[in-house]
Amino acid sequence: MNGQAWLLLLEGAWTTLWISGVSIAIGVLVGLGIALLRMARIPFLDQLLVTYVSLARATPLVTLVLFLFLAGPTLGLGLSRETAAILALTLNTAAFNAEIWRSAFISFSREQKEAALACGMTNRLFFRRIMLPQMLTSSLPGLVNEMSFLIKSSPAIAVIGIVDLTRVTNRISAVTYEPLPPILAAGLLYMLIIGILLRLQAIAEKKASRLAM
Amino acid sequence: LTAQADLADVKARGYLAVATEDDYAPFNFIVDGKPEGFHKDLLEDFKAFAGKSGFDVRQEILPWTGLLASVASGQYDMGYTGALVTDDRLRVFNFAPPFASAQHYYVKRKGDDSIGDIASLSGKTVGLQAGSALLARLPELKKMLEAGGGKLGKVVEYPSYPEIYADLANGRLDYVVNSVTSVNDLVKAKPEVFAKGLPVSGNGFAAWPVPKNSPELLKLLTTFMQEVHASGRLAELQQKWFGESFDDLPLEPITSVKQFHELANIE
Amino acid sequence: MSEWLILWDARDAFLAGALNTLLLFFVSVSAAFILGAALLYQLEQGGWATRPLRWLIDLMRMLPFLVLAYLLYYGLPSLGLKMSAWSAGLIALAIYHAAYFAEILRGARVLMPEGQIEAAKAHGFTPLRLFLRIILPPLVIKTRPLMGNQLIYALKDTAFLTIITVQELTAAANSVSATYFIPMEAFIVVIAIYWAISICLELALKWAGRFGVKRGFEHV
Amino acid sequence: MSDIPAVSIERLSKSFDGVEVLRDIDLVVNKGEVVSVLGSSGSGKSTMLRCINWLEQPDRGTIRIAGQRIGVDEKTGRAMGNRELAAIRARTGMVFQSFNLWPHLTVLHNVMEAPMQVKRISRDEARATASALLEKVGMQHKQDAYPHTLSGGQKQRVAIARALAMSPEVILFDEPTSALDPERVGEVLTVMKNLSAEGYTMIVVTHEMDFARAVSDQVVFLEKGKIIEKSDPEKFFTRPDTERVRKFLELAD
Amino acid sequence: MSDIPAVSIERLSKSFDGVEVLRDIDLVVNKGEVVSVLGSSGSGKSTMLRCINWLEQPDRGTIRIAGQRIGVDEKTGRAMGNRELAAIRARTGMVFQSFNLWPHLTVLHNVMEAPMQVKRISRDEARATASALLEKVGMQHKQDAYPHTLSGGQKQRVAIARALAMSPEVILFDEPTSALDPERVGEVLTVMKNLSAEGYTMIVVTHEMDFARAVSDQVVFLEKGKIIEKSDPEKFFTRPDTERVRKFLELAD
Ligand SMILES: Nc1ncnc2c1ncn2[C@@H]1O[C@H](COP(=O)(O)OP(=O)(O)OP(=O)(O)O)[C@@H](O)[C@H]1O
Ligand SMILES: Nc1ncnc2c1ncn2[C@@H]1O[C@H](COP(=O)(O)OP(=O)(O)OP(=O)(O)O)[C@@H](O)[C@H]1O
Ligand SMILES: [Mg+2]
Ligand SMILES: [Mg+2]
Repeated sequence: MNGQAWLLLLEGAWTTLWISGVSIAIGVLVGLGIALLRMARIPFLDQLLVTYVSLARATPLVTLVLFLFLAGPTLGLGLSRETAAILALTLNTAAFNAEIWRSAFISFSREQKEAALACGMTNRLFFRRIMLPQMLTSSLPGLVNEMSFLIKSSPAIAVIGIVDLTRVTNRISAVTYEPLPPILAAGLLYMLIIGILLRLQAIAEKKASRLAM
Repeated sequence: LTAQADLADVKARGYLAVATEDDYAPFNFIVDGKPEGFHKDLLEDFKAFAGKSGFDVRQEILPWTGLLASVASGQYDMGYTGALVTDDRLRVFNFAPPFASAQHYYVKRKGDDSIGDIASLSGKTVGLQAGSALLARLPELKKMLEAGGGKLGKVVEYPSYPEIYADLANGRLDYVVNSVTSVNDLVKAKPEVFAKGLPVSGNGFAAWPVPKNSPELLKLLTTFMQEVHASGRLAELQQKWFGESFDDLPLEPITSVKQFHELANIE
Repeated sequence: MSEWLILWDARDAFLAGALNTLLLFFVSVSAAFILGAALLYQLEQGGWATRPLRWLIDLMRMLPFLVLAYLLYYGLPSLGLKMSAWSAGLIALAIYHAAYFAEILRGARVLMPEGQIEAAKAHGFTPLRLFLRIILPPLVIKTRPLMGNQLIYALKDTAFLTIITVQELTAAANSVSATYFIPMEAFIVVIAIYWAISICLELALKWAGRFGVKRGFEHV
Repeated sequence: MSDIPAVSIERLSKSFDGVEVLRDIDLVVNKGEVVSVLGSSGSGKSTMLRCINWLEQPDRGTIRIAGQRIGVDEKTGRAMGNRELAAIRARTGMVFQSFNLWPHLTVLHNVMEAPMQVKRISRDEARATASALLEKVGMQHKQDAYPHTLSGGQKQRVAIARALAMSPEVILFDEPTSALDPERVGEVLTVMKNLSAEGYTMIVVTHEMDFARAVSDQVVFLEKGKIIEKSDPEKFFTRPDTERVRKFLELAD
Repeated sequence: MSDIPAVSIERLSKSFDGVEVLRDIDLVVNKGEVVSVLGSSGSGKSTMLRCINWLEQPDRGTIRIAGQRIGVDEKTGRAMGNRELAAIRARTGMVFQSFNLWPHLTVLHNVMEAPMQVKRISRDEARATASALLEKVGMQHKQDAYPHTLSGGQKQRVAIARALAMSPEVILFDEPTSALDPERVGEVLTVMKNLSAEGYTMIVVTHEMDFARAVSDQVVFLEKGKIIEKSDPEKFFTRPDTERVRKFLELAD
């Protein structure tokens, strides 16, 4: 592999990075929203969300991307590739994140909640001031796991023509008939991207351990 | 699926959207970030040709996995890539006049002397792409082998060819079947590892898939192909990219299974 | 309509693929869970092994599964170690998901009230018994939803093994859909089967949730 | 105004898994009164306190805080909304038997949090009040410590300061001196005496007979979820009506 | 054999974040003795108990259980392995200030778990012992309940039963009656008196002066991590050496 190949790999890495980054950011928040809605147990909506989470988790990403991209025009919304990709990744990751957040909700210390309510805090205030700060750190391993999965499964978006990191390696190996070197190089770049996340998690955890939570 | 546009719509829109691949040497692939290959060269001619009809050609690059589905669903007007003609694809697509033969050949490790003539393939492990045109026509090889008293060995299906070649080199496979153009390209790229074998099927064709409901577009493509054939440009490009020119290709579009079988001598 | 008929004719391929998927899934997930718990146990003991193990876990979390499978299957032969597609696939799935299981359990372990563990230590529990009887059960109960996520990932990751020629469900669908060019229908069937399996998993986990509720681990 | 009782409980019942833990509790606590709740372990004392501010939902009965019904909207008869509940709860404080400090906040912030967030008083003011309260319970030196580093008695004192910081009209104490040494017990009881002198209403679950005797206006004895004796301390400690209480008091000495 | 003390502590010191919590503690507890540890909240009582079975690692000092050094391998001078630690700890029992029951096990299984897992006695035998002990502390009716449904006093009683189930040579009690009503306190103290009569060695952190006086062989007073008084109960409660203890005892009444 020459310098030009590395340059292309880096370009692919950037595509992977920004598309996953946007999806992660939206997905984490939407997941939180879904978890909150599910905690409210609104009759019909709850069933709907359960079905969504279940289906979105079970659907392979490739299928989802392709479906959104191809069915988009039929449904009257012409999605650009990037939008379709981000939408698919977000739909997928939000379902997983919803479960992670929900897990934090249901296992949150009942004693602490009671202490907050007894002080006259509303549920919202309790959530914002007592629960969320602790959930952020306690859910971190789960959330970062999910982020790593999202980044790693992002190659699926290549199916609609986005040139992400994995696509670049396919292009290279299609000419050289040597799949291993570009795959290893791409693996290295993936590890670099996810490594940054793991590093951030470690830092946050160190900070939280001061609070012994 | 309404986004399909026949020629009239294309002209109204001002451009034709074609889908190409990026990892299918020698038809179309990417070198240093830029498209290369047979189709890249032919696209120049096609663009000029289309300009005369008053529209532009826009090329989008997708992986093979999503390509046929995207064309079928109308995201693109046609596939501008080396799709092999098969019975099942003919149910959804018409094919423009072919630009290359896709007769199937086997490839073996260089220096593997246990393989030579077709009979020697008997009982050996073969690798091919799952669901490919190659797989669809494997029965022809089976018949050849059985005619000589041999039998088809274990068939291993892979999602794509790079892995198949890797396993051939690793020794997990004894031989691989692919279309002649691909085999030529492979052997050119890695002459010290692989060696080209013999044909293992009747004639086959690589051509552009066009949705069934775009007859006008198909007509236009037929005219174009006949033009480049007549001018010798096609033969020149075939020589350049495939290492040989295919002079006896049909000049008519392939639109039915029956027609295809006649052309390819399949009974 | 004829598409569905084609699929019906190919039901044997789908069935065989689904069985392969299930087998791969159960064997690899069981192995991964045991391995993951063992990893956590080693981490719990501290000592020199902690660093390399944390490193291994992080490595697995960073490495795309495909690359791991690829290395085991196509890479190792160049070092003279040739594995069958099945063993390479199983090993890859097991160690990859073991790292994730370990991380999930570790995340919950950090939050576990130290008092419970101290109580066990004060009663003279040896490390292994302490781990198996006092630490692991509440962790498993607590991480139920995350385990659910992970199981579904493991289920879907079995599909990646098509690339190393394991004939599981997705491979069957790929083959059928590409042969007969009916991608939509074939994939609807595949999604339905994956979904059915994951609904079974979800129901099982939901059922297991009563352990948590009964013991006051879960509220609402 | 002052003839409305601070807390009134009528026919309160509660069961867990089919076991009745509280049965037909009736209790009226007037403004400024101190009520001591005695009873053996598991008799339902904590559960009663928790019902009063609706942390536990009773099966039957009504509870009013300063005349306002808690938990059930009196007009509609339906369950109360979260905000209304919070508004009533803000007027009552509670010291939990297991303290329930918030682990992610320092001692000081544990005490400041509710006044700032619920009463919306300024940070400086909240800090000043919190500091003063921590001083009162002898915890100022630990104000920047996190709860997990505190000893049992230290946690308990912070919990007391936290409840007082809201200066609620009614304070519910669940064994507020259980983890304290006799010296500290004396100090905390002094704080509580002062509060009662200032007119705060208090319901105190306690095992400190001396405190109950010295400070209470009423003493209530719970046995298996029923109030079996309810009288002024003088009578309770010298001439109890029931054999059960007599025995209890005997053993307490 | 009997001249080896059950517990001996020499020059034990421990600090948290640079603050010395224990300073040069010396204490010898003979077999069958009961030692009461008094002291104000935060004086280091719990920390001392936790050091004795090495749940907290002291900065300096040596601790021996029945002559065997805990925490440090005497031959090599290096930190002890987990298994050896476990073996010594199995000979000591501990009742924690915050109970620390195992939430995933029922009351009965909380009590059965350690004998079964550590001493490897049979399930039936463990069950029989556990039942008997739960009966003793009045908790048999809750044997199938999970800890989170118990009242404070109930948890404490289970914790006591759990520690006794191992019939350890040395039992460390950290305020074992803090959550109990006077009646129960009496019962538990009776149980402990019986244990001491049976020859068990006990170190008891307590705020119950009466118990300390009635049962102890030695009373120890901790102040800011130092033992400032150590004497027999008779002397401690009537003629303490230090002004500090005199004041403490005064306030306790
Ligand atoms: N969530 C619950 N589920 C089931 N039973 C419960 C629950 N909470 C309390 N109980 C039971 O209700 C009874 C009363 O409990 P409560 O905590 O009110 O006792 P208490 O009088 O405060 O005792 P203590 O003095 O020991 O704190 C106990 O028997 C307890 O086991
Ligand atoms: N993990 C820790 N980190 C920092 N400081 C600690 C830690 N544990 C205890 N301390 C401090 O050490 C001191 C002694 O604590 P300890 O728990 O031994 O007190 P105690 O005598 O048992 O008090 P109490 O009677 O209130 O239980 C306290 O000031 C406490 O804040
Ligand atoms: Mg209570
Ligand atoms: Mg203590």
